[in-house]
Amino acid sequence: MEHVVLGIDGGYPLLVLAWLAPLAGAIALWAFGPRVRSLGGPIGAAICGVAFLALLPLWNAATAIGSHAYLFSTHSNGIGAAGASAVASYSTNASGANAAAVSTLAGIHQSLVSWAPGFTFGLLLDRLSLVWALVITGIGFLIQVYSIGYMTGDRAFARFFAYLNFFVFAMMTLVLSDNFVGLLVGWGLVGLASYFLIGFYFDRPSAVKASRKAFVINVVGDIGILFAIFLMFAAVGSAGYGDVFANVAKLSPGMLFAICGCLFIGCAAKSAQVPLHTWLPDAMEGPTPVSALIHAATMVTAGVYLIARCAPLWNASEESRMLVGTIGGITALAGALLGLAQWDIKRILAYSTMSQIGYMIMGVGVGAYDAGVLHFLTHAFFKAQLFLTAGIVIHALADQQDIRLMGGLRTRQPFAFWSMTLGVLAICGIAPLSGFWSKDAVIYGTLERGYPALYAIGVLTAGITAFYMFRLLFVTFFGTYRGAIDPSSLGIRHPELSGQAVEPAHDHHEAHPTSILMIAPVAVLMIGTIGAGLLWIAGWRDFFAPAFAGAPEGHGAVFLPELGSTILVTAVVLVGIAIAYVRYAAPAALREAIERLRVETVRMPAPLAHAFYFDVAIDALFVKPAQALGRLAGTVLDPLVLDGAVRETSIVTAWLGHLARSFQTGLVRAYALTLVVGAACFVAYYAFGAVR
Amino acid sequence: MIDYRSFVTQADTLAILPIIITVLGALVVLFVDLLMPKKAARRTIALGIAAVVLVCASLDERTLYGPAQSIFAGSFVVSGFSVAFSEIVLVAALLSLALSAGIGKSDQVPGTTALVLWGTSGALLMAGAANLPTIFLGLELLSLALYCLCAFSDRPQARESALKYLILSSMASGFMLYGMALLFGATGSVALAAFALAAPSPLFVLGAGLFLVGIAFKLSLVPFHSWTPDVYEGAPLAVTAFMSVVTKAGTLAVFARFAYVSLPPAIAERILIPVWIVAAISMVVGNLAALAQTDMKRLLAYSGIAQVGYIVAALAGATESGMRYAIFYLGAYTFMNLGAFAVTALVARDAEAGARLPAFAGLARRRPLLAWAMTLFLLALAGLPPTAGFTGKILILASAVNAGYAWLAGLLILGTAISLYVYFKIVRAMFAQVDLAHIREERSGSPLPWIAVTLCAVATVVLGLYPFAPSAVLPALH
Amino acid sequence: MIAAFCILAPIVVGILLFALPRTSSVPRWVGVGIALATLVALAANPNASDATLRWLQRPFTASFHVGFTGPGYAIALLLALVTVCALVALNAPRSRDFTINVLFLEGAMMGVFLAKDLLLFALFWDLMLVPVFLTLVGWGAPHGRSAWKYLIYNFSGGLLLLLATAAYGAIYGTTDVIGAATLPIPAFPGAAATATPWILAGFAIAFLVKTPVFPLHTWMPETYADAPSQLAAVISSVQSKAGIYGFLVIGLPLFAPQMHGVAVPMIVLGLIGLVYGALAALVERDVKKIVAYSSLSHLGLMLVGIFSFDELATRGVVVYMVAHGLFSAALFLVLGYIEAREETRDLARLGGIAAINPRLAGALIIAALAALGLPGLAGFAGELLILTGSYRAGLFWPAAIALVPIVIAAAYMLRAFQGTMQGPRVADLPERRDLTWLEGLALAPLVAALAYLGVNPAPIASLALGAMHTLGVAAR
Amino acid sequence: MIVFWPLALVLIASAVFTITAKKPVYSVVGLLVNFAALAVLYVTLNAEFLAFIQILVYSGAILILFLFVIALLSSGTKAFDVGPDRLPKILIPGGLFVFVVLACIAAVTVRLPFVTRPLAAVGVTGNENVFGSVADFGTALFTTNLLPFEITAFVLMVAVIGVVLLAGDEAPPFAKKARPERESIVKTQVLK
Amino acid sequence: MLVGPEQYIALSAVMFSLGVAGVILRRNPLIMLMSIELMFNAANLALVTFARAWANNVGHIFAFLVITVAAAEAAIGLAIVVVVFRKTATVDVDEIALLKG
Repeated sequence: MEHVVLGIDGGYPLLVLAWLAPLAGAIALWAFGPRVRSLGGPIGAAICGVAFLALLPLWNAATAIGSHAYLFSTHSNGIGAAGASAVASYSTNASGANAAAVSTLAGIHQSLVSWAPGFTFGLLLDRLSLVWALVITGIGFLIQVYSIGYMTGDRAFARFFAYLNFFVFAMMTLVLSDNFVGLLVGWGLVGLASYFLIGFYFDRPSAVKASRKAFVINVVGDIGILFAIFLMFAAVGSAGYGDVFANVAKLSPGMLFAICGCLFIGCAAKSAQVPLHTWLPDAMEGPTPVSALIHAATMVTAGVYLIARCAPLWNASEESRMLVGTIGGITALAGALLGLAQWDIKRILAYSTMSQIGYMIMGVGVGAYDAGVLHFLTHAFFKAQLFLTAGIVIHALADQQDIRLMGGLRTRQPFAFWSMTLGVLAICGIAPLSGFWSKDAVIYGTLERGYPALYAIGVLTAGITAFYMFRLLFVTFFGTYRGAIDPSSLGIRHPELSGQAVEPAHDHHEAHPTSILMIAPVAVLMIGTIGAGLLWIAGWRDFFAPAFAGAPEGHGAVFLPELGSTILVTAVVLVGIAIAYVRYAAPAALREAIERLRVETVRMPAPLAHAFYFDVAIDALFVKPAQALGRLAGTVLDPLVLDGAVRETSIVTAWLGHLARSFQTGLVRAYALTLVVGAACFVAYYAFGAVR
Repeated sequence: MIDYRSFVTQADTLAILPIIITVLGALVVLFVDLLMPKKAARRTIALGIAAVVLVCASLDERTLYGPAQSIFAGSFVVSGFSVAFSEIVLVAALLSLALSAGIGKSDQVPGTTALVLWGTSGALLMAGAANLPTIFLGLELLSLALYCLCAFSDRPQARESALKYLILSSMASGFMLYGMALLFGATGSVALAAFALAAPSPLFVLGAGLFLVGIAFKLSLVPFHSWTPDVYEGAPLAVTAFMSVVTKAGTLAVFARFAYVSLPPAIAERILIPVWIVAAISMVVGNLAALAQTDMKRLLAYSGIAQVGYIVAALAGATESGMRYAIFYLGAYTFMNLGAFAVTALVARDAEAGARLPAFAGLARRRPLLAWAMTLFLLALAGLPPTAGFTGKILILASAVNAGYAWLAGLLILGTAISLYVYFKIVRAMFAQVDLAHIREERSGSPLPWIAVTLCAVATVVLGLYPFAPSAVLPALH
Repeated sequence: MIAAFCILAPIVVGILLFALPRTSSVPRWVGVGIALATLVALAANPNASDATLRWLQRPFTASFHVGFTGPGYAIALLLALVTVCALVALNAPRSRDFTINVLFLEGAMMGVFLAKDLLLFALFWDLMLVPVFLTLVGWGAPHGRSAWKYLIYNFSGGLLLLLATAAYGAIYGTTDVIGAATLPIPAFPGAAATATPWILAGFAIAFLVKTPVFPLHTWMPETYADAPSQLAAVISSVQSKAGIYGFLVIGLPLFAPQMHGVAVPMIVLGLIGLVYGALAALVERDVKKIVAYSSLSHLGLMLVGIFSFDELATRGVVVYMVAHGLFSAALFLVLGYIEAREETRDLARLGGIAAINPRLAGALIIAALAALGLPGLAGFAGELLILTGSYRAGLFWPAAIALVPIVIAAAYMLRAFQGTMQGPRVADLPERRDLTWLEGLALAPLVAALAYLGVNPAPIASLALGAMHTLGVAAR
Repeated sequence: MIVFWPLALVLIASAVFTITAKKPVYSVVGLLVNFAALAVLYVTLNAEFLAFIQILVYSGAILILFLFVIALLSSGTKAFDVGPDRLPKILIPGGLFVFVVLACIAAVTVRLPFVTRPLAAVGVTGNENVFGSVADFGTALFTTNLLPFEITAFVLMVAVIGVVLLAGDEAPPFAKKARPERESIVKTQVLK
Repeated sequence: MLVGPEQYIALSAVMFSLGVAGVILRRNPLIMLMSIELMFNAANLALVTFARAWANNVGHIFAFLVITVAAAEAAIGLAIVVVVFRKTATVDVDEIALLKG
């Protein structure tokens, strides 16, 4: 069997180091956390930094464009043969027509292990994974530095960094894998890291519940990918990227759609796409740095990575692009709408994350991979910055997360205010901040590729985004501080519904001064927030052109030029900002802020307040029936029916035993009688039956 | 003029030498007792002599192993087959005597020991009997000895069991005798070997049927089993142990010879089918009735009913190999059954009366070796490894399947399944967590049962696992 | 000879241990030593030659023939490892007697997995039930019914196995067939044609009960819950594999046509068990029963894998057998530690232990994650190979349905973990010491093996391959 | 052969009387008549020695033994039929049914072809060395049937020892007395 | 009417059946023993008849042996009845049922 490997096979110890160092850090910190105590944070951050640095020397090798793919003939029993690249037969002209698609995806490849024929594992670092790997380790490093300040004093300080390191390892596994199984391994492990971190404050029932929910929904996504692997393996006999992509032409359109659909189930769960998004807002139970790293910058964008990675599949399947683009658009809109209704600062950011990922998915879904990936990059910067800033605010306000109980923080926390303002502007897409470039590219990409409906959604969502992000900004930082007033006067009846913990967490429940360790990473992120978008005009598309070769191009005939589109979007965004200003920041609005917030709280439209009833529906459709069936099995079928049958059998047997004993009356004459009856039967048989 | 010497040659005498040893040994026991002073350890001496006698008989029996020889004008046949049964009988007698160190009060022991020896000789006669009078006399010799032995206890149950055994067994003897008369009438001969040559006639079939009724009674096959539980429970433990094996061994020998040698091939299968059926019923009913028993002797009686069903099932189809497996299983049964009796004797407060289930409670913690030995015997009875019971059952199953009696094999499995509860009830009692404070420890003074337990345990395992083929050891028929 | 050593050494040593005082802790360490010796002996001699001793010549030939079949070797390794782990941190009362039982169990189960003769297999099969029964009786809940249930179900199966073995021997003339290169020619071809399906039925029922498979499983939750955890670890991890192993090395090679004939009902049963176990685990309150029901689910998957007759799936089955053995042993051991500390297994009574016993929580979560098929641990590798193979073999719906319980598994495993370890502390739960070093030592090899096999299951998977060549399982 | 029918009548009548008599003594009398008639039948079948033995052993020894035991048990307490008949009544019709079946089968069987063959010729009863004579009997007994004959010795020995051990051992419950020399019993009996 | 072996056998069968009935119907162990004697005698009659039919005196020998055994059995049986009576002061077999179940 021929085995196609993407990338130039070889030994890359730095790559392995970058991959495994966080794992080693995680294990060490987990095992020896109680010993190292406060050193845990610096150690964790340092390891992450090492991983980041280890990647840099690989830049040239990973981005070198090879005009070739490597084909290995492996023994069909395949044990370890793929690793032994020396025996490979080499070909520059692989598999005919698909060679072009494959050959452009060059990078570096490190072989690892083989399970069975078709299941061989290795690391692949090409442009796509390089971008992700750098973001993961880089932002991971920054956020760990931030966390040293944020988590100071927490009892499980070292364990927190163990989890973060583990997450980085898992995410690296996900993006560096050269096959779908390895990807799935990473996919599951990041889910696990996410589970640990969401449930970090595990004595809080809401955190426990949220972590379980996140994990289970992510497993739903996992089995989507699993099924896609079945399909691919049955079709091409391998789960390696190279093998699958080289054989795209052999797959029927229906099969392609099925594969893409199943893969997308995974994306939807991981990247919080409708209808599998419900875990993301709940995931804000985790510490804020976690939300920044995992639930904003990196993990949730794994779906984007997967689709970008599988560009050859999507390129070949029009229906899949339609499906993914549509879901992405719906998610973008739904996230934005739900963002309108939130009061918890982190939940607002969570819904905005969902919305922005919707954009990315829409982008990569319709084939605008470069735009989608750029939006991932810029979003990683500005959303991480937003979260970290929110963290600073929360930290300073003794873990208060309800923006109704904030207000007027502009003067009290100037750094936070400016940082937040910058982030909000970026996410709204105000030129020339990073969000402007990427979002614009995505929105226009849909139009370019012939999806006007998605375009419309994109534009509308941009406006809504501007509104609710500025609402967040205005309510939090403008006006007067409301932290001291009675929550009920703001209409807050059930604090837990607002996202605020009933029993706020732990031992660091007091106002903290903002440490330099928390400010510095935010400052670094600001650079990206401001400047990352410029990559779009600095050769971004060319950089990725080899990776996304064969992507559907624009139809040409577009009724709106790019500049016109930009102006339109900017106008809509400005309208959104204006409405927000009028409602929340205009002097008149500020005067009656408390009353306004109360009314808004009480009169919140029910569908929004209940997040479009997704939770209710999932509960009623899946959870409740499963529990009912389980109860049926565990309390009725097992003890009564199945076991009952056995019990009846034993009862009948015992009864038969008593019956047999009842003939044993102790009366010798009765015994004689049974003897004679037996003899009579014998005699009757022998007299009449035995001989005819 | 008849030369009477030609009817009692040296060969004849040598061939029945084990029986002569046994019979005369009983007389020696009695006479030595006469010569003893009053205070002497009469119990020990009697048992010692009996043991020597039985061992001598057993050793002598081994010399007879070889091709079949017919002696006493065809009354008796000595062959490997008869030797196998005889050895089982002798071993069983030896072990039984060891169980409770003599039967009855100490001044009765010489007499009862003599009776045991005579009963043994009756079974030895049955093992080699080749004509109807010899069968009948051997059977009666055994039975008469057992009637008496059953009554040697002050417990009213023992007396009752003797009376019941007497009445029912005599009645069964009557049936058997009448069957013998009809067989004689149908063939004009009393020699088993001559029957097969006769033309099949209804009279023969009916005679065979009545004969088999007697056989089934002695084997205690359902529905001819009803005497078994009562007699086993009532009789002194050693007697129960003795009769549980010796009666079965002797009767099986007779049955096997009858089934294999004397039936005209044309009708053999039809004549024997009822026996297989009652064997099948025995396997099931015996185990069913044992389910709720708490008295060990009674439980083992029911278990014996089922076990003998298994043994008879081995003979189904009257294949030559089946015969060997039946002998093998009988040998295995001897050890596992007597082992269980021996443990019961050791556990019991009154070794003669036997023990009930509560006496076994917590045995694993009080006397672990005894408990494990008992577990071994019970596993063997249940047909589980690593015991002879397991191997024996496999052989029987294979033989039944081979002979085309798969339904018997199936019922055997059914019966065994039921029996698991019976045997594991005891295992459970021994190993369960109990409050040991409530249990009064009873230790019997005599080391003899311990010897029996050890011998039986070793034999049970070795017979099951020793890598020999029963076919290589057990002889051909006749 | 290595195989014979692994079977006999634990049994002989077990018998010798009776000589030691009842309350001493020496027997336990002797037990650990001998189990370790078997482990080393196995690991050091993967290619040891068979040992044979003639047993029966008639009615069929049978031998004391022991040696390694591929899957058997894998499970024997697992067994030795799990036995070591179970004994290292033994906390049952009367440890000498318990150790003896566990050693008997190890020896008997070694016999099951190393026997290369059907009759010997049947012998050990029945034998391995006895120590379990004794332990359930002696260490389970007083007056509990679990021992009876275990006995009735498993011995009924064992007896059918016995009958089937005898019938096989009677018809084919030999039972020395496990792992044999060539199959015996039936002595009675006519009888063979009629009887062979029935013989398979006998074997299959025994295997199904032992595994167990719906609807023959109801003995299992109670047995596992009632058994002392060390025993539950051994039987859930190793004994439950006997049925699957039987299908693999007896069913597939000896009864290939008949196995194909019953594939559909078997797959359906496996799937029902798969879903049923998962659903039942979702609402169960007894943590040990949750694991028990999860076993039902996982074993159903193995059944599906076997009856897909696919090479990849067969590899997956072997990997998953080992993986399941590792994580269920780890789970039961940890749950045992919890039960020993808190004296309850009820989820409603437990909670928040992680706050004071973080190491215990860590141990439980690793085991639970392996059980729920976390990618990167061995369970996932097995599941993936089985399902991929099954799907490739054309079992579309089974593969699709089998995915659902993976989600449910995540839910119930986390429910069990969080219910015991997380959430607010239960007020009246006593504070106990955290995982001790010994307990950690008991778990460490299991976890390490899970992680290693999760990354690289090829060594185990290739054992299935070796078996398949000798067993003549054509890759479709 | 005309004597057969009256004898058969006597035989059956006496047997019925034996099993139905109220008192055991009457049964003994019935049995006596039965045995006597049987002895005569033996003579009609050329078994003169057996007829003699029949009278001697059965009538002379066994029945006397019965009478002794009846006498022993009837002294002082009521021994026979003291309680209610515990055998369920429905079983008695069953028993009768069985009996009828047995009788019928016996009747049917003996009508089958075998017995219609003519009897083998034998000599006249009473002569020496002819079928049924003492000499004929003795020759057969001491030659071809020597082994069974020898066994009877032990059968009787068992009976003697057994009865002695059983009966001589203890006093009846209503006349309990300690007997000082229990060990002498075996001695005396064996010496007899 | 000619008298052949058939009539003798029929007579013996009837006697045998009467013996069986006696065992079942009577509660007095002595009469039960007597009934058993009837059965033995019936068998003896059959033996003697067949001996005559075949002109083979082994039937006589057999009958003789049976008589011997019957004597021994009667002796032992009566002894057992006596010892039972000593223990329980009754010999009504319906009253002697300690052992059952």
